[in-house]
Amino acid sequence: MTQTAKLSFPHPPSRPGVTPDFSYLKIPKAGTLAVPDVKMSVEDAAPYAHGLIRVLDGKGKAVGPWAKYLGDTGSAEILRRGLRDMLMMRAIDKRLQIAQRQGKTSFYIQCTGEEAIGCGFARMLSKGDMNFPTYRQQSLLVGSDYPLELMIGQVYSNSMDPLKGRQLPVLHSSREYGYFTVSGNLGTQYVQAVGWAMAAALMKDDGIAAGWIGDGATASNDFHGALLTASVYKPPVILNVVNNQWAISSCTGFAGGGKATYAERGLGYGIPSIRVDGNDYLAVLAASKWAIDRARGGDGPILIEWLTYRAAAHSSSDDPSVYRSKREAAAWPLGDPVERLKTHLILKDAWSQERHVQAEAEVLDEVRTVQKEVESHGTFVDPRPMPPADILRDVYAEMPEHLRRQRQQMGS
Amino acid sequence: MTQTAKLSFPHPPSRPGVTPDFSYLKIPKAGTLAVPDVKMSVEDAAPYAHGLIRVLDGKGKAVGPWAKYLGDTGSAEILRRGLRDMLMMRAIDKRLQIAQRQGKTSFYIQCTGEEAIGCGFARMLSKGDMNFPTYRQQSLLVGSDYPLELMIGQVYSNSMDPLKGRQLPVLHSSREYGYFTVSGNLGTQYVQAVGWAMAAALMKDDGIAAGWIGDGATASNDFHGALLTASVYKPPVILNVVNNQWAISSCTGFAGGGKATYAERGLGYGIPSIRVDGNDYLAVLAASKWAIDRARGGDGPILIEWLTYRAAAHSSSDDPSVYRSKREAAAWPLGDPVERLKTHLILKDAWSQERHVQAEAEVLDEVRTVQKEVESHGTFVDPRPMPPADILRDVYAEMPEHLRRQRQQMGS
Amino acid sequence: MPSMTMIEAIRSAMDIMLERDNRTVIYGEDVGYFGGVFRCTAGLQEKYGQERVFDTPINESAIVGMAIGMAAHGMRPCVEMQFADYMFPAFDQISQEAARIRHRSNGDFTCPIVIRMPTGGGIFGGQTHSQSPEALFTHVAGLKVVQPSNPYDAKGLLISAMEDTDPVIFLEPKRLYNGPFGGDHSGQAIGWKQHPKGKAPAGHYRVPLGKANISRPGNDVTVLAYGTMVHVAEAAVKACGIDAEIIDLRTLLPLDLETIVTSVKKTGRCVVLHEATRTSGFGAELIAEVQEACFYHLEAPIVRVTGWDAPYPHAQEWDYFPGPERVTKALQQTLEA
Amino acid sequence: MPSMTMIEAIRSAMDIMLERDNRTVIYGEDVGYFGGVFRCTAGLQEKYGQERVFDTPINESAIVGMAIGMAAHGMRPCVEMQFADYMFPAFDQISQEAARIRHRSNGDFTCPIVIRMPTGGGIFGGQTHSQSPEALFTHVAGLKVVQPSNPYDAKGLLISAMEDTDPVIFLEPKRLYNGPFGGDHSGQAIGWKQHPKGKAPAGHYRVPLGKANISRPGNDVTVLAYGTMVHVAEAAVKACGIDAEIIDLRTLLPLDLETIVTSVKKTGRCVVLHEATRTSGFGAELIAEVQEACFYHLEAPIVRVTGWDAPYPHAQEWDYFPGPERVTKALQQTLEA
Ligand SMILES: Cc1ncc(C[n+]2csc(CCOP(=O)(O)OP(=O)(O)O)c2C)c(N)n1
Ligand SMILES: Cc1ncc(C[n+]2csc(CCOP(=O)(O)OP(=O)(O)O)c2C)c(N)n1
Ligand SMILES: [Mg+2]
Ligand SMILES: [Mg+2]
Repeated sequence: MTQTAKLSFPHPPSRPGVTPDFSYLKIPKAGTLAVPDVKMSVEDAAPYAHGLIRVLDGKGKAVGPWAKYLGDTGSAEILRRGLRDMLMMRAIDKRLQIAQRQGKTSFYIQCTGEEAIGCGFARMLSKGDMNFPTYRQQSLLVGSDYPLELMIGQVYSNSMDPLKGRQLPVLHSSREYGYFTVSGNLGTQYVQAVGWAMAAALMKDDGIAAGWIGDGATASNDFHGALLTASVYKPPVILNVVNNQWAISSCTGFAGGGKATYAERGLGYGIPSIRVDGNDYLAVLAASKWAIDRARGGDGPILIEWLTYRAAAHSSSDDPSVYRSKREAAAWPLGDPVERLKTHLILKDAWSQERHVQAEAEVLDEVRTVQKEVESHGTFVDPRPMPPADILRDVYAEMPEHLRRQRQQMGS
Repeated sequence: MTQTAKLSFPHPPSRPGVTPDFSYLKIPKAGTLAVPDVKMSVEDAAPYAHGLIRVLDGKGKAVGPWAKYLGDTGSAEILRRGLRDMLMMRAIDKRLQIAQRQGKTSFYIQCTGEEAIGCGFARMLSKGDMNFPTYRQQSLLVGSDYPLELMIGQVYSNSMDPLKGRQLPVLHSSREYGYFTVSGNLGTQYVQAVGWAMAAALMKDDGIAAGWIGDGATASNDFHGALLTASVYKPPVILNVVNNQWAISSCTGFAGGGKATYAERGLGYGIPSIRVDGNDYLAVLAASKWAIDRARGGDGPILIEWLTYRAAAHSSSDDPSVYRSKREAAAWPLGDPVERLKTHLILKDAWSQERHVQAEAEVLDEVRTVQKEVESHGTFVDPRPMPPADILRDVYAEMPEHLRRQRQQMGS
Repeated sequence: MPSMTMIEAIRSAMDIMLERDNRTVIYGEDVGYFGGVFRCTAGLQEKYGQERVFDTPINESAIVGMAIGMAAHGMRPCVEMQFADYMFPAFDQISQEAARIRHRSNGDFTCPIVIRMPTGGGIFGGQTHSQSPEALFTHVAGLKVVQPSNPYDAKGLLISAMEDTDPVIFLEPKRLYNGPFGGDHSGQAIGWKQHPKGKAPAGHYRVPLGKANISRPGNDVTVLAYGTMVHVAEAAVKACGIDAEIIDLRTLLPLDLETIVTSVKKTGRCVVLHEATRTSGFGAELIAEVQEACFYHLEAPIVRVTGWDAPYPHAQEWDYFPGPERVTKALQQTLEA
Repeated sequence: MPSMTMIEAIRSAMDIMLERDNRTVIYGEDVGYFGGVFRCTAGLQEKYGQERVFDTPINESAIVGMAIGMAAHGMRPCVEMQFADYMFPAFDQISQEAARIRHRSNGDFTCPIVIRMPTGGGIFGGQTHSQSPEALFTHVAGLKVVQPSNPYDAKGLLISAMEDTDPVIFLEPKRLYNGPFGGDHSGQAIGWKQHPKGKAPAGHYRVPLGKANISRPGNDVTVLAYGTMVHVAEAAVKACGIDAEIIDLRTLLPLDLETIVTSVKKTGRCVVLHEATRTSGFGAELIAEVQEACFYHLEAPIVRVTGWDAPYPHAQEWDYFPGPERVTKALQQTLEA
């Protein structure tokens, strides 16, 4: 036999100057999947792991069993709030990205195109539940009514920052709002979510945990540790994979995406797994409600792959035009979450183009006002010194002798 | 909703005094699975990942398509050599376990019950292929005709030890015999096997790599890293999972076994995966041949789950009667590999009880003779000092200044 | 006071904390039903049930990762790494996560976990059952690092660690589990029954973190040691008759520098011992601090007696181990300098 | 000689080795098509193809694990950790595997790999884009640890590392990528074009591993530094006019102790600098060795100027960084002692 082994390298949907090709994704029609029992076993999960839960069809109509399942949760009122959440998220991203460009902060990360996921999921959670987010899940905070001044303060690292400027912008933390302190290291928090959920079960406190991870970071070790321990102990945890097709410049193929779905990865661990159109706010609400009910009800862990697209740059340090076509976002087959929800509400006569434009202006105004107030406490172009000794606080509950000596050396 | 989330804990097949129950394992009949094309895709692999490739039926007859596939490889001559390999392995284990009990070495690990896997797999490999074994794959060395005095010398850590006593007994190393230096850390070498296979493809040298891991160690991080990178780059690597039901005192359920098979774990990564009766020497030969042909032919990685049973203690430091019924091995539904092959050969009129007894005596004698010779170079009860400075050799290619200073301090 | 081996003392600490504080959970590889490969948790699952004491998959990173999540929620996990050598996959969770949760969240979340691990050589375990990685932990701000040298301290320190609200690395010198060990590997091991520190109260008590213990007062030279090396130092000093002051550090981070400095200022000489490899071992940190604080009192260079800069060998274990002869030589050299 | 930034110098070394030795492969996260988040590998995939230069999944442990397998087979992988902060998941593969393959197989297998990683602060990266983990590597026997401070050295050292047959950790001070940096973060960054070491031969040359460089000769005090801190030391010395001898270590393991000892015996005083946290940092090792070798020549305690024992903060980056004022103060203190 002659050796024909050759290495294979994943291909992205596009490179600069190349027409985007998303044909590796099979997009089923909206409304085709039934709503399974919340007790769904892994054996019954295959169609949900290969398929895609979708509610909004191409025209913006809510169709199929998951639309019905939503019931009151799909009311115009709730959906308008959802739309407002997403507009708010987009306004925050826009304003803070500009602030970064103006040198007012060091760094920013937008979640453009992915707003529906966090905004919708958070609305289905209860007080006491805990998210273990990545840097791109700030939409969970918006969907939890996290005070805008804290959210913006964190990004400016000034005296309004609840984290005292210790963390990189967007690495928020809020126990009260169910947002675990975000790590800069990818993957690590996925298994911490499992631990939190185990504690919730052991302490019988009625809470659940939600782990969050990007498609790229599913490659990290702790993704495996999380799926494995969740499958062994079956705590009330929802393991979310936000598959936005890119990890900085690497396409999702480098995390094994494109061959099997990420939801199928879950099946291999014996974890029931579903795949959801993450750009469809109604699908997000429906699937979140179902999964959260399931987890809270004691039916064990579940994995949700959210199919979406990272429309913006990876971060303020990134320029995606160097590695992908500028036309990719437009070619993305699941569209834009804001546009799709807006179309649906207009179709339902519960919204209008005029009200939309007005709402956009309103949220932008709200953000701008808070931003101004926060900026008055200092920005990177107008920094207000903080006492250096703050660096040494909270390293331990009580400051040990050697840190006291260091504080002295600081002269403070 | 009231909280009903409760943690789940895996159950072993037995505990001391409890009747063993292997009903979590569905054992299909021998001969039921077809031999797929070596180019089998992951979509077609499901029956092989859920099912079990078996050749020998309950009476010891070779049945079904995989028996036919074996062809000349299933000749009486080859099978008799296989039986001899397994007897040899068992004799080595027996003698060295006794030597450990006599204090002649510090530690030993037997592979009783799992001999067919390594003995058979190695016979299908070619020169230049490389195994990345765990501590329990010494049967690969027997199946590669590794010199007995080296194998035993390593365990005695004396001047006959090719590794100069540096490594714990059974952590062999031999480039020539395709046995990568074994690590005491679980899992690490699985992904190294992927790297070796990538090099083989890049250097176009016609070789393949075989990673080995225990069921318990599939829980380790590098299991994930290996499956993922194998699925991304598709190098000629065979990822073997030796599922022997136990990891020291923990049942395979703690590694997620029992829910999905380990082979199904592979499917979740898009890797074609098969499950094989590891106590059936003919099935081992057939599946190894098929998988090795496939890998060498350039059709990418494959995962093999070998279903077997750890009949002996975990190691010489372990006493399994504390955590499992003494009757478990007897209750194991796939029997004993030596007995099964012997029965088959006798059924075929290619072997007899007398020849078997004689062969057992012969190999025991061979081992005893070599063992004696090796022991004459020193044992733990009769140690021969080695120069302390040997400790500092091979830390680097050239000994740096600070190690020279330490050598001086040693006074040697 | 009942006699206890180190193993029994450690088990007793966990038993008491399981009893007193229902936030306590104990887990790790083979820790539950079996009671741990060194038997430190034997009987605890039977006594407290599977929800309090349980087995885990072989994934050290997940063991610590889960503990962080549990601790953030409000529990008090005390987890075992089967050997310190196997903590490396968890080093990311330990150093980048556990150590920083409090700081980076400005106290919004905390991480009260204890990570126990058998450390050091002496059982012919070769390079992956013998390592002493304490120096690595002491480089991580936010961790506490403890290493007891006897049952009394082990129990009291472990209780303190389990009551602490910061993450604590608890290193257990495996060579001491069943008896003190002065470095004479040829002779019989002496059991803890014969040792004064082999007795400990049956109930709850604390040995505070961050406080060293002068295990032998003396005037001529200060010996800094922890774990097994405390006993090696004692044996060496006893044999050679040098009037050394032996300080058992007990906690490496935060370090009880005061006790150390007071001693070195008195003796004017210092020898530092550890089993870990020499370069960038914790001995380096000790020397750096001592020479800075005691420069004008030092009459000789501070020397280190450590493991060699090589993987821990299997057969040549006792050529590697920094035994009493090497310690004695270093003491003499320091006194003659 | 052409001008080069640190990035260009590093890229040039890899380019040359890809050209000269077909066993060379280069890979890591975003290293292939994109050319690395710091652009160190820009253009190399285009030039040498996907089989020589490629992207990887986000799994640092697998990146190193694959390299070990490839290297054992006979290749020469040079891999990138996107930030030194992300090497922790790979620390097991680095310290327990790569470092020991040769020793434990008695030379039957070897592990010639280079692991590059950007290190240190200075870009407002917060606690996970600023760390300096060099001390951890120097505690591992079997590794070599290198950190250049300028383009000329970076290129020559990287070529030596890639030609070495042992595993080499190659730490790249990210603050120096685009220009030298003396600690004045308020001012304009000066490009490498203006710096004498910002020129390097276009072709192949080596700077040997294990040899320090006296970057500024002097008589009154020896400053031991590496990476960014070399420039901070130079700036401080220039400003305060002290006649310090600054030694740029270049290789931390194996250490060029001879050069250090010769200098300290001459000056009688020593200050040690690094950006990493203080406790158990590499400075401790330097002090331990220097005080032992130069005890009778020392006229003052050796002091360290380091990062504080806390996570690297985002906003207070420059309160954390051991800048020229702190260095100057330490020099003065040492001279006055
Ligand atoms: C352990 C670790 N390795 C590498 C990085 C650098 N890094 C930051 S984000 C990123 C890409 C992550 O992609 P993905 O998980 O898909 O999330 P997305 O950015 O698409 O939301 C990388 C490689 C990191 N933060 N942590
Ligand atoms: C990283 C790591 N963690 C823990 C151990 C301790 N240990 C050695 S063998 C073993 C059980 C492994 O079980 P399995 O993988 O099923 O292999 P088997 O012994 O059954 O062949 C454990 C936990 C180790 N060697 N390495
Ligand atoms: Mg992504
Ligand atoms: Mg097993």
